[in-house]
Amino acid sequence: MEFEFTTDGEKRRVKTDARSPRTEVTIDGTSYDVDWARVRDGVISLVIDGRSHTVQVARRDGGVDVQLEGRQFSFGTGSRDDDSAVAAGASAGAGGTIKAPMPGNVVKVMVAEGDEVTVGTSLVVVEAMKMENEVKSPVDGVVKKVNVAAGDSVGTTEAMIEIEPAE
Amino acid sequence: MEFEFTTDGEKRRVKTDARSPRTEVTIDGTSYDVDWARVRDGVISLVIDGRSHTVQVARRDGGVDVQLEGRQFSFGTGSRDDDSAVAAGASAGAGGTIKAPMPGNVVKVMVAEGDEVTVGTSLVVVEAMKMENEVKSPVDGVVKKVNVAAGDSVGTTEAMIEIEPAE
Amino acid sequence: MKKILIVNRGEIAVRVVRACRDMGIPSAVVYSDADRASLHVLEADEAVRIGPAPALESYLNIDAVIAAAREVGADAIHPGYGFLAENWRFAKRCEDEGLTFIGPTSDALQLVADKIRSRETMLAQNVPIIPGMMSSGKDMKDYREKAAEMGYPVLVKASAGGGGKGMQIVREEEGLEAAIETSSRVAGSAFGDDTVYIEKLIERPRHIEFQILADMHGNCVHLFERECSIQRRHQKIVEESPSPVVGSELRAKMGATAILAAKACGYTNAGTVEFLLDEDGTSFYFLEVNARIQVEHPVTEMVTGVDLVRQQILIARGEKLEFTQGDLSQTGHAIECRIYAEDPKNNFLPSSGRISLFREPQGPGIRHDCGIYEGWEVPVHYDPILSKLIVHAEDRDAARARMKRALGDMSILGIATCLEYLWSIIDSEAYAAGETQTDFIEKHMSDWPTSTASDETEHLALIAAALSLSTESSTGGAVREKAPSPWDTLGSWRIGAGGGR
Amino acid sequence: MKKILIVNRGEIAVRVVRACRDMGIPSAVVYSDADRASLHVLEADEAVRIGPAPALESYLNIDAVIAAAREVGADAIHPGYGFLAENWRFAKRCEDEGLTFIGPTSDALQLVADKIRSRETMLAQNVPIIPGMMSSGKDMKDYREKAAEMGYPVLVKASAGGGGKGMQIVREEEGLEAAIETSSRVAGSAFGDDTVYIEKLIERPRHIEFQILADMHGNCVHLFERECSIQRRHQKIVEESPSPVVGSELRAKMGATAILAAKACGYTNAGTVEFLLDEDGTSFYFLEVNARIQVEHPVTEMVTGVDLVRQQILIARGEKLEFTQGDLSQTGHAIECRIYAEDPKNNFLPSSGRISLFREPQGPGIRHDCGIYEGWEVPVHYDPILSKLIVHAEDRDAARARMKRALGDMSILGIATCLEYLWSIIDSEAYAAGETQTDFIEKHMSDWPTSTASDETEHLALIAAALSLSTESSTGGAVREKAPSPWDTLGSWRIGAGGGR
Repeated sequence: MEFEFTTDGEKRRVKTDARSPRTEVTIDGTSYDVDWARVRDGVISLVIDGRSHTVQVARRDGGVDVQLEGRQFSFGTGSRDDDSAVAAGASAGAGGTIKAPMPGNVVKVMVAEGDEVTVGTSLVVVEAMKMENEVKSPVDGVVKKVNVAAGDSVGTTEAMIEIEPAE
Repeated sequence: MEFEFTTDGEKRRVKTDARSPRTEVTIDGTSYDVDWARVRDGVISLVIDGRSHTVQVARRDGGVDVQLEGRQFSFGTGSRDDDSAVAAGASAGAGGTIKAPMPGNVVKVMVAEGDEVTVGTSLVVVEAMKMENEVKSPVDGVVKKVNVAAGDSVGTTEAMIEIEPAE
Repeated sequence: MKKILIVNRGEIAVRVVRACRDMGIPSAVVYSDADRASLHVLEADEAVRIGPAPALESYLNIDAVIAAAREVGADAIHPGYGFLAENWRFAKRCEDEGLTFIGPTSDALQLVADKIRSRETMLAQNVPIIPGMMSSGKDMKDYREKAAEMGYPVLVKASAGGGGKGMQIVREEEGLEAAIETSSRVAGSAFGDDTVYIEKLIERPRHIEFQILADMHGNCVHLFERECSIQRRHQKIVEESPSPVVGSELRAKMGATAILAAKACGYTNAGTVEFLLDEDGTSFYFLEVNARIQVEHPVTEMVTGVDLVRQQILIARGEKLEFTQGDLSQTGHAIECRIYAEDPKNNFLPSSGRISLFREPQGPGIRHDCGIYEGWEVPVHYDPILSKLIVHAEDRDAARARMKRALGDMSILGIATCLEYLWSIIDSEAYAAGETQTDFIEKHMSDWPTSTASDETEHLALIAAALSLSTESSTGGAVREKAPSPWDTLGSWRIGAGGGR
Repeated sequence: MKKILIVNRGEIAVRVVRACRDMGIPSAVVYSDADRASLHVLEADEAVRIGPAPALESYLNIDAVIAAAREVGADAIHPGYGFLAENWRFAKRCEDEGLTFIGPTSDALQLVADKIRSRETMLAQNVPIIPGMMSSGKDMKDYREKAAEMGYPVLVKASAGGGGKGMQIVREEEGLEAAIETSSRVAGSAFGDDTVYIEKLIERPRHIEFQILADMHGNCVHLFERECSIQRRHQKIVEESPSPVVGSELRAKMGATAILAAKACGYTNAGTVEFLLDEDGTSFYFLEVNARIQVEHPVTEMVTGVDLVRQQILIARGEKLEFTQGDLSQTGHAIECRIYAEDPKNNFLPSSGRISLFREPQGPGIRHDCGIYEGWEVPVHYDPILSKLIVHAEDRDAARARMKRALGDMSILGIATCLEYLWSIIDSEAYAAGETQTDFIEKHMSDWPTSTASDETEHLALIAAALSLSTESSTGGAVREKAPSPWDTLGSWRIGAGGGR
């Protein structure tokens, strides 16, 4: 079986035959002789060259989260959920569509349709977990649409504000 | 949905519509207004009349084990696994076939084919978890077959000794 | 007490439920609509829905709380920390309704909530306070004169303030006016009281606080200090007892001062007297009284063996303290780390979502006061504290090592947490050296994360990810299978594990 | 020390792994084929397969252990308890191979393993011993004379014995001969040494033991007593510290005697001096030295704040004790319950199988030294101890209450355990009154289980079972679903939870 994971924009190819409790795993050409056992859902025991590692693995949309020995990793997988992952990652960067950085409640909307904004103009204040966060414009442009009002609950996927970027 | 559970030989009929987080559950004619949530696999939260109960439930062959507030229950279900449950329960009682009371290793076989035995004759010593247990004959009769020898591993389902009961 | 209603949520509500159960006192919790499946509801004897998710309509709704107490037949209320814990109007309402408020009297609460009145009270008892104004200024000229008198830098503070809200550092006279205006405006909208005053700024101080217990018969003891200097966003994240810099002489002096301060306020029940200790470690100043059980109370419990929540209940029931100052001692060293749902790589922005995997650290000397479980959805409505990890060991070095191990053994996947960040703090040379002034984070953690994972660790993560996914797909999804019995697998283990050796 | 090899399994191996990690010392464990997925392997830094499942071919195989130490480059061995822990030949082998055995010297081990030599050694130091023979009898006449001299009832014991094996109570002369023959035969086959002797039987005694620590520089301290009187099948199941009947005067006297006994044996490292205390609580008698870390060591750790496994390692490394007798004190009260895979309703027959559900109790003052996890298959090859639940509280009543709560909050499904039985012990009036003589189980627990669950509790169990099964069938099996987000469910919680109030 072969998997492709992305981490920090780089791709890693992992090849394994998981059917036997002792298996060879190859990562981009480096091979490991792995004695492994599935402890429970999401917990994998590895013994490699006498070293014992217990690793936690949890799926998420578009990838897997992994934790071992106090370090956390987030790998992307080439699954069908990839689109949403890309979209979420782009929320801050890609111009027009402004999404909430985290799920929360809209405290204040500071722009109206037709307003001109520049990079750094405060658009919306979203409150979550007792902390207020100003969402600022990443682009210069004109506010095309305002989809939220004070008091609304928002997730991280819907567009709160749409901005027509200036040329 | 209706379930039939057996406990200490008695039957209990439980009727429920589990689709809503607030549901009526009826046990043999007694009704409860149950606000429930599934916490994780095997853990159910019940709030009934303001009282909060967290209950652990685990499937086993032929039934479910349930634990709450320090008490443990074992209910039989009318599933296809029932036969094996009945068979296991009968291991000590029903004449001819002698099974191990627990999985373990045979330390000593004290009878041979053709031996006459009476109720209480020691047949086999099985050792498990540093404890030796003498398995004794539940009937008077003649040893028909000896299927184990010292050093064998045994489970709780296979016949170690078969006895032809006396008339 | 017939029954205690716990008006809180998360780890502290769970903590109080357990204390009640340990004491054989029935208890009930309240929950908002966002918390039906939260741990405090699962652990409770009784649970009452109190309102919708927003705290103002549930955990802060005094009428609803009183109604809930009536509904379950409670005769006492434990407020935990936060929410209504230090609200003197709520305490007064309980008193009027004949409910025992497990905490100080509403009079004491009202006094300690007012920073200026507190300072006056302390001054009258010769408790050292930070040099500064004893009332708000008459006008801007008055502020300017007072500031010049005590010398810059100064601190503009809100009289009703807390959590750093409305606090402004002013290093030169020209910034004073703007700071006072901002501070006053923020305080007005946050606390409904725009009174501000000026104090001398103590630079690079340590935050040292003394736990006290006072019964209703005039007995008061202190349970030694906690050092809680390490803070981000004006919130503590690492606490310990003893402090690495407080010696026995200073400890005795500060402890006696804490008792004096508590008595001066007519304080009863459990409370904390906060001090600033200057950079030299010689002069200390009264800061405020925290009139509640503190988030960091477990470190005191670990070193003294005293159960503070139990003592709160005993005191509220009218009992006399069972011990005197001489009976108390500190054994070993305890450290607490607060585990928040927040992203240290992104300005500590809080994080919500489903906890997809959760593993707690185990072993001797480890205590985990926890408000979460695997599969739980962290709601967006409340404070992002998830749990508190506390270790106890023979000395500070052993406690540090144990905390590092415990943090490394803890897993929370699915949301961002500060676990790795905390590990780096405890691992740092500055922490090892006890250089835990309040500027710790800006001074020692500004370049975090310094190191990235080794290739080897990343490869292990990739191996586990691949094996985990391949198991899933071979069984058609994350189905929990029956584990094979040892009889089934003896052969394959033998092949698997024995080959190379 | 460069690296410690831990030659054990289960909870104690996990305990030692963590101690090593806390101290920054690399460690490795050994495992048999039955233990590849056992917790001690999962928690270890390194793991070496040592042989097939039977202990004689793995954990008791000295050659294999030495080879494993060489393979991983260990220079020290921690034996835990049981298996090779008190085997002087193994300790000697380590000494010969230049490996540090973390425990006493092989000479001390050999001495304390021999009951008759131990008694002689104690007698020479005026340590009180149970009246009885100082050597095996010349012939049956000799035994008969000695027994008549000390007066019946008497106890026939194997010199090399342990765990009650070969022990026989004789109440009248006519049973003596048969008892000596049986005892001698059992001892011969169990220990390879058929030497037996006779002691006076102390009726209804308490089992009081003192923890000691002795370094290699002549320093020795005791860490107070543990009472471990409650036993079934000659094995302890409930232990506590302090003892409910030992006062400070007796404690000081017994503690000093324990130190005397340890020094007389040339004992170093951690050990336990066992005494019998008579029914009156006035006279005590030396019983034996347990030359290992004990199963029940955590109760001492909880009340003293000393980490005994850490101290074992420090002592083995040649360090001096960091504290003197005067530095040590007992704070609060600790109780330990041993959780065995066994069926109290069926003569404590051990139980094996898969743990289908596992929930650990949580909260302040609770420690769980655990060797299992959910989904793990309990193997049939080893001792059925699963874990140890330890509580610490301000006093004995608070500790009892906390232990009851902790036992009630713990769930192990899929195998039989003694959890409910332990709950009944702790809940009993006899236990509350401290009537914990060694006949506790036969005297107070013979009619267990006394009560059956109420109809209401059974109904709750049935409701949960039905709801659990109906969820399963609606999703086509026990699939772990993504929990709905609060946004998805706000509406339904509102409807669900708010209706009736």
